[in-house]
Amino acid sequence: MPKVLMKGNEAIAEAAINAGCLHYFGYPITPQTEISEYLAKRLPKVGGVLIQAESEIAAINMVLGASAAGVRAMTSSSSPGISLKSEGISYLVGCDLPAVIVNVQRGGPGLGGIQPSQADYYQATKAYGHGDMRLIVLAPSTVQEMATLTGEAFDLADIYRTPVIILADGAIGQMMEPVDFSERKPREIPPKDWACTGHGGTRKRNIINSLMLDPEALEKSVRERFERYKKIEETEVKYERFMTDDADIICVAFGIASRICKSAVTAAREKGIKAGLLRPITLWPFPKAAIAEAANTAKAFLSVELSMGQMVDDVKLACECRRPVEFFGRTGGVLPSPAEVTAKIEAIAAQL
Amino acid sequence: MPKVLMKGNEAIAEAAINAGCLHYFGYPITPQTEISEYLAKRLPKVGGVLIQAESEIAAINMVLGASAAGVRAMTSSSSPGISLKSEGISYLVGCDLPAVIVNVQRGGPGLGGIQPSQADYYQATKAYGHGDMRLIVLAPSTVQEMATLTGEAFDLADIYRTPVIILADGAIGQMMEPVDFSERKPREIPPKDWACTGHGGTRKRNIINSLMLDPEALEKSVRERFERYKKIEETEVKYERFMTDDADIICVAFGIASRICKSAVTAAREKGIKAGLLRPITLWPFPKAAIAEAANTAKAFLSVELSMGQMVDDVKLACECRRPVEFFGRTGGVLPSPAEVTAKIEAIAAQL
Amino acid sequence: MNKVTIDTERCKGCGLCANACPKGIITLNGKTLNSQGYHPAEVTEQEKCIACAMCALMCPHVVIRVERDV
Amino acid sequence: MNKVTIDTERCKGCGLCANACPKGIITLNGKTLNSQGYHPAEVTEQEKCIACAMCALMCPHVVIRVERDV
Amino acid sequence: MSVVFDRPSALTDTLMHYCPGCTHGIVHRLVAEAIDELGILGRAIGIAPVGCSVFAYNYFNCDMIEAAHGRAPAVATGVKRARPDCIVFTYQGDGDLAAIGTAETVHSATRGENITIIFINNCIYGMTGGQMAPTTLPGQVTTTSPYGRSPKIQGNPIRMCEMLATLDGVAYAERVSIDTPANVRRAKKAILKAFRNQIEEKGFSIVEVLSTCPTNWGLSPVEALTWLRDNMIPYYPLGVYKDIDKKEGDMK
Amino acid sequence: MSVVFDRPSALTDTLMHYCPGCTHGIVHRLVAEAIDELGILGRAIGIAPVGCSVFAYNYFNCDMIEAAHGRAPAVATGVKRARPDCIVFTYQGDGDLAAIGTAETVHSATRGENITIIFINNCIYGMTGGQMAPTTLPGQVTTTSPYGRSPKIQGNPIRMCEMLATLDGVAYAERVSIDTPANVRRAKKAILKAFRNQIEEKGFSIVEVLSTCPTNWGLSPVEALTWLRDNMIPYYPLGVYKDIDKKEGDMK
Amino acid sequence: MTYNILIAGFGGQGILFAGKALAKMGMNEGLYVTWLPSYGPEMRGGAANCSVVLSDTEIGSPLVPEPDILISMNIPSFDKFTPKIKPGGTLFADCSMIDKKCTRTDINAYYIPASALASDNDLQGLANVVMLGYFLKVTGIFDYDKFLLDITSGIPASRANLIEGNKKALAIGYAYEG
Amino acid sequence: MTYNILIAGFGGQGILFAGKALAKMGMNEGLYVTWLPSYGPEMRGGAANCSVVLSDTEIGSPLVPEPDILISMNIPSFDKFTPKIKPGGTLFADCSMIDKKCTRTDINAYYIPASALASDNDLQGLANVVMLGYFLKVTGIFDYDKFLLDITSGIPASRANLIEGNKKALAIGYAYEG
Ligand SMILES: Cc1ncc(C[n+]2csc(CCOP(=O)(O)OP(=O)(O)O)c2C)c(N)n1
Ligand SMILES: Cc1ncc(C[n+]2csc(CCOP(=O)(O)OP(=O)(O)O)c2C)c(N)n1
Ligand code: SF4
Ligand code: SF4
Ligand code: SF4
Ligand code: SF4
Ligand code: SF4
Ligand code: SF4
Ligand SMILES: [Mg+2]
Ligand SMILES: [Mg+2]
Repeated sequence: MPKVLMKGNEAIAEAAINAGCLHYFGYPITPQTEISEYLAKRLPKVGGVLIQAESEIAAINMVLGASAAGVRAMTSSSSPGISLKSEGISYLVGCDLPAVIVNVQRGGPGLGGIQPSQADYYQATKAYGHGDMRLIVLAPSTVQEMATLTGEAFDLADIYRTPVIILADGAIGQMMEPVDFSERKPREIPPKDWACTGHGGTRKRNIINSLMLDPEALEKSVRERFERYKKIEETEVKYERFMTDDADIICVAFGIASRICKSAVTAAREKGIKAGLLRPITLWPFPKAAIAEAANTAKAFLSVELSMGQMVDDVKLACECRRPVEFFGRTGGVLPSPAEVTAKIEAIAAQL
Repeated sequence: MPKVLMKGNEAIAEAAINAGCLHYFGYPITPQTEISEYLAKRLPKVGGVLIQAESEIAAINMVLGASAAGVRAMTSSSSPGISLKSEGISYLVGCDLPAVIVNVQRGGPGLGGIQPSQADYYQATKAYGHGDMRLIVLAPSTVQEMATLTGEAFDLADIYRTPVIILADGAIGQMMEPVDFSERKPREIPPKDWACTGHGGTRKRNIINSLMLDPEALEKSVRERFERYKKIEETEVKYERFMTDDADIICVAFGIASRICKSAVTAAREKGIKAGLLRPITLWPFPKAAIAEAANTAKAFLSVELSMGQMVDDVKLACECRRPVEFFGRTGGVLPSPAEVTAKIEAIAAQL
Repeated sequence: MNKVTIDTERCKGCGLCANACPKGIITLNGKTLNSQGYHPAEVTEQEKCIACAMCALMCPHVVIRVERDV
Repeated sequence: MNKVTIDTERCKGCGLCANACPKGIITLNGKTLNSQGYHPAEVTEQEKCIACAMCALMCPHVVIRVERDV
Repeated sequence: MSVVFDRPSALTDTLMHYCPGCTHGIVHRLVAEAIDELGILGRAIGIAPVGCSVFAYNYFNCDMIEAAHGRAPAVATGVKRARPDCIVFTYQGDGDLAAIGTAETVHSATRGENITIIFINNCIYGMTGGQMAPTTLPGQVTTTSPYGRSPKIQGNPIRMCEMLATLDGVAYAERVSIDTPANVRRAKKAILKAFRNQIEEKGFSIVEVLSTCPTNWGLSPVEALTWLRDNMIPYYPLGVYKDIDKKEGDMK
Repeated sequence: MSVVFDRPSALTDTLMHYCPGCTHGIVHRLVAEAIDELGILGRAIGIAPVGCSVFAYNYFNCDMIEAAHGRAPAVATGVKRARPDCIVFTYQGDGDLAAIGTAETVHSATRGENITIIFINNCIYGMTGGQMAPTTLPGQVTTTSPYGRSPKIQGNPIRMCEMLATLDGVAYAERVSIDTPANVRRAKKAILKAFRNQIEEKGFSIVEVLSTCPTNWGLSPVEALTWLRDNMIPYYPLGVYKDIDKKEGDMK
Repeated sequence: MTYNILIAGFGGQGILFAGKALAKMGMNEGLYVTWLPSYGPEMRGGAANCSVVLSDTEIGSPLVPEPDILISMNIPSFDKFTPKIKPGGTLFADCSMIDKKCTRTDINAYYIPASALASDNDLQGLANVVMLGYFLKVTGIFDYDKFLLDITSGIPASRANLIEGNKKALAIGYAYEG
Repeated sequence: MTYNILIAGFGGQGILFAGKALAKMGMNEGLYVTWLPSYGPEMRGGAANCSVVLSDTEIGSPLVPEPDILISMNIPSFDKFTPKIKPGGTLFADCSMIDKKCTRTDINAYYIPASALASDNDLQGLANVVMLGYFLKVTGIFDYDKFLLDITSGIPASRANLIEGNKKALAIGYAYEG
């Protein structure tokens, strides 16, 4: 298949169709509206359906309905719109329902701005809703990954019966790069015998529910879910290393920030500083082991984020504070230049 | 003033009135509905107004309106209802508006249960909304504190122009204990010259807004807010120590869990184990320095939570992983018994 | 004879059946308590029953069965 | 003479004024570009103006002032 | 002996948790009877609300989904769009449908989603212990309108059927009551029609059922029926508010 | 010389960001004129929506609050309950008021909040670049209804004035247009009345203004006015849908 | 000194009120007290119980899963909670509602037909107060007169008959010889 | 080899299209490419710009704050971005829109009256393609014929006049002698 030049948002949309997702429910918001605009054109041609919901809340609950009915379903939004989905996301978790939820982040808090941001990291990785819960969080850094990880997201969602977040940002959503859709490698999906499809008198009725008034029963269901999380943490961690083997200073960055860091690391190397980059692709499960291992050789870490510093906590926890973990970030939609990051690397190097 | 026997929820309601809050907007949900029921009776008698909103979302936005208009305003809910307020909370932050938001937590995720829980810790302390933001989070552990901290919450909200969360749980909300309302010590509040009250032609018009399309401007506003956060971290940390001075094992617990821990610590002491309790009263700002200091003498920490383990991360970060930090928790609404906690303390002691 | 069967163990003693019965032949048995803690309904004069099923129509807990003698 | 003043620097050249003018005396000046990049509206024959203010009523950017000779 | 009346098979054997005399149970039975009579149990999917009928998933013998408070119509939309051949219904209270779920209700209606909505109007939040509902009557005392609902302060009750009838997507909207056996029979007819409409792909159908909450009204079950008759029906007139099968004049 | 027409003082000097020919600007001016004429600038508080008029806070010369998308009526409720003497208005688009904000709109209306709502219906989501709005006409092409809105799939447009008129709390609901100078004058009258109602504590008043979006309709500003006249007005008839000052018969 | 008390029965039997009365009295006596009800929709007409802790030192957990003292007013709560009483603890059971006896030998069990005594004396709905009277006599935790004053002080004078009823019920319980 | 290109002007001048054409061509040539538009409501009729990076190695940041090459199509963008061009970089300016010259001496500046050329040749709206033709000649980054094929290949046969227009515009720009 030849490569096509596409916006990141469009790549997500096309990849969803490739993954067999024929049900999309969303509400427009910049900078991700292209996802629904693309699907509005394409889905009717492949027998799918797009409903522009009356709100983000309606959209996530439509996803819950469609997913409960056993089909692959997706919604997408940007920061404020995803906040509105919090309750619904928590319900998806409580009901053990697969779903793919895309957040093309923009600057916050509040109405904020519409330029790229990564300041929803805390929300996505710790608490997109009330109660004990985790979500698989995938962080694409190229348009190609927007596509590949979307396919992967649907598989992970079905395999582990969990919502999966694609945590992108305005830059990756809006930019164009070449994409190859044949890169997708579908995984084996267990049958959805739990789905509400009408029992036809041939099986026990299925109930999708998150209510458990008996605390012991509720606790049990949470613990069972956390067993699944453990398995995910053991088997589904994804990350990329870039010049980390001999690195003294390892940048940790995801998404668009990781690309800026690559340029910065290269520039730092040119200045004779042994810099490297560790790029988490799964933000949850976080590549703890990889960072712990890197801490054996690296002298310091630098978390680079489009925020006031959120992932930096996870880096500290991952390396168990064995190394200094510095932070560099720009927020509100400002994309840092590679030079700024290089400067920060140099400053750290000067202190080693 | 004589003590009165009151439910925690009622104590919050009465304390709000004492603090001059005459505007309440909420939507019923167990286990906190007594707050609105109490206020529905009392507010009309003191010239206040309670609006039962059509939803939690409407309620938080009514709070935003009332606060923008310069009056003290409050809303309350429980876990799923607070998730629905995420967007609104982020807007309050983005608009730099004071507000008091009560979460009487129940088991989650999803509809979950209605018994006591602390599993919204992550949400409250890290991300009750999108974007870079923090909230002051107060964790009462007695009905008396439900009252005292409510008064304090209004003051903090006004002084720092920030929403303040009272993070309680079903047990403290539903239980009765004696309360003394004269304990409140009001602080000095800066004038609300930013409020929208109608300019009367006598001043420049005021604008309450969180939209900043220019990333540099948005970043600047976020950084200014984080300066305020720094001040809060420096000056507003509250915690309680219980037998920590010579303790080998220090439990860290808040709210209802801290009471259980007190019993457990006492029991452990009786068994000759030097146990103690450090109880964060402000969950954000987290008592980092106190824990770091305690880590100088303690041999291990034990985070006890009504969840699968959330605050435990903050304990690790606070002591910079210098000491082992263990976790014990029950979730879904199960209240652990002091004996369970004592057993865990004993197990840790056995390994020291 | 027409037959009305009330599952007294499941009855919640609300009295809607009694209220609806045109023949006035259902009463709540103030003496018995079922295991739920309710005084269940009871047909006092079965023979007067006209099998109109008004009682069953109004029973919220669906514990009444009505049969007609044919 | 009646007087219509158009703040051409603030005009966005939408033509709603021209469309509304019963006297047809407003045109968009295809030659000039204002600093916003628009061709602003212009009153061609001021003397024909009847000060009806239709132009101003329709101007979305509120850049028209109408005065009547009294 | 011929059986004149028995438990419908679309109800499970589970004893319902409703309070003594609560008419939620009657409506459950009517829905189950409609499902039985139309022979759609095998392709029915029900959506339970948050409210006293939250456990509806335990009572209906078909596949069931528990929705978040107020979101049942959105969930139903997702299900119906995914499985157009299934018969999808929601069962919702007045707080659920007419307060927090207003947007979902109005928009599933205006979209003309081909679903069936059973709407239990009992003028109160039953589940949470008797707070004011959007449908609470003027003057009615509830725990959050302890001095009686004052339209000046707490606003006016909302008449959903009247409001929804203005929307093009609505095929059928009728208000019924279950205060007498005769009204129960009429309610049954309405519920049957609301399901049949869906089978015939006519679009959005809603049946509003005036129902009692003896517990939170503080009345005996029988008194509650009388209260419903004397207070609710005058404010919420029974009748057909929209039926695309009928002309304007034919209604009510 | 007497000034026949000049910029109202309730508008700031800021150049509005609206596209050339976008009639949002006309409505802004009418609101400002009403504020001037009623002499309420000093006690007016405006609520800006999220939509193209998001920057309304830059244009009105009174205290202003920026609400979250759809929540302006809730914010207005909070303000009005806190400051009953202030004159509180919201200015909202169709996506804001009739989609995401449906519940807030309906409930502020049924509560009879004593506020004024200016509702701009332009059949599209302008701000985000032309997606389908709840009011998008059948057959209308938008970026999310690229094959034309099909009521079967995307549902039917919603007529807010008709729907809200069924609610007891609504004092006044009128639909106007700004496609001609005559209609602009009528719109002005309606807006004035909606503010005067609030001063006189009559309750909830809403003026729906049919407005253009040349940019996303892909038409010139003048063509857009014609499109509005030819397509919107037939679907959204102008007139008074509710006025508690008038009897049924007197309306429209 | 700490008393962990659990009071349990059907909703409508005044279980929560009885607990509150003890807690309020404790407060007035200068004790630390907590009162925690079971709550939830499942209790509609169903089970109701509350935990009361009275102590002269600060109270940790307000929940009483293993009571020193159990007051049981119906069979389900009797079945559920008697096994949880701490060894050496005390059971109070309404034997007009509960037609069985506790088989444990490591606790003290007291039986009083509280409901029957109440209805026999035209004190419908005051079985809980009858029980409290008996509880006072057996435990001697609080002074009878003070307690009587306390539970009746909240009742407005306009409802004098209620005051009388409570007085009578308390007295009957206190006078009961098991 | 990496080209950091910034193209800037008014909305409606085909700025984004020009950038896409370069990126697509780069992709077909096997290069790494990125294209990033400015986006937001502020661009309605206002400013528009896009960053294009063409490189034979993986591309880090797609944003081009300091371009190697700036293509400027109006005064505001000229004022805003010429100071940002990297020393040694190149400026292309539409001098029918911009009535001034760049004063920097450390860059190469090329001027073409692209808009005038377009409208003079009845190619309304194709000033961007005229500019691209000139850009091709000066930089020689891509082969002219391949590029022509590429930008016209997406156009459906039914709109043959558009193909013709593009062809003509590109040729005019390529032929322009500055
Ligand atoms: C988001 C959210 N808000 C509030 C609640 C609490 N809640 C549960 S049921 C209910 C009201 C139910 O009233 P109604 O819908 O009228 O049903 P009824 O119980 O009267 O049948 C409320 C407010 C909740 N579970 N979730
Ligand atoms: C919660 C949330 N959802 C979505 C958006 C994105 N958004 C901004 S404006 C808008 C639509 C505006 O349309 P409308 O209200 O009709 O106003 P118009 O621009 O047409 O005047 C949307 C969906 C947002 N900012 N916040
Ligand atoms: S069937 Fe009719 S007559 Fe017989 S018991 Fe029931 S209501 Fe009475
Ligand atoms: S109506 Fe049903 S539940 Fe009620 S008393 Fe009669 S049989 Fe029992
Ligand atoms: S005032 Fe009337 S006549 Fe004069 S320019 Fe304006 S529209 Fe034309
Ligand atoms: S209506 Fe106003 S903005 Fe439009 S062209 Fe005329 S003067 Fe300019
Ligand atoms: S609380 Fe009311 S609505 Fe709920 S089950 Fe009881 S009677 Fe029915
Ligand atoms: S996009 Fe449409 S509604 Fe928005 S300013 Fe432009 S023309 Fe007006
Ligand atoms: Mg109800
Ligand atoms: Mg619009």
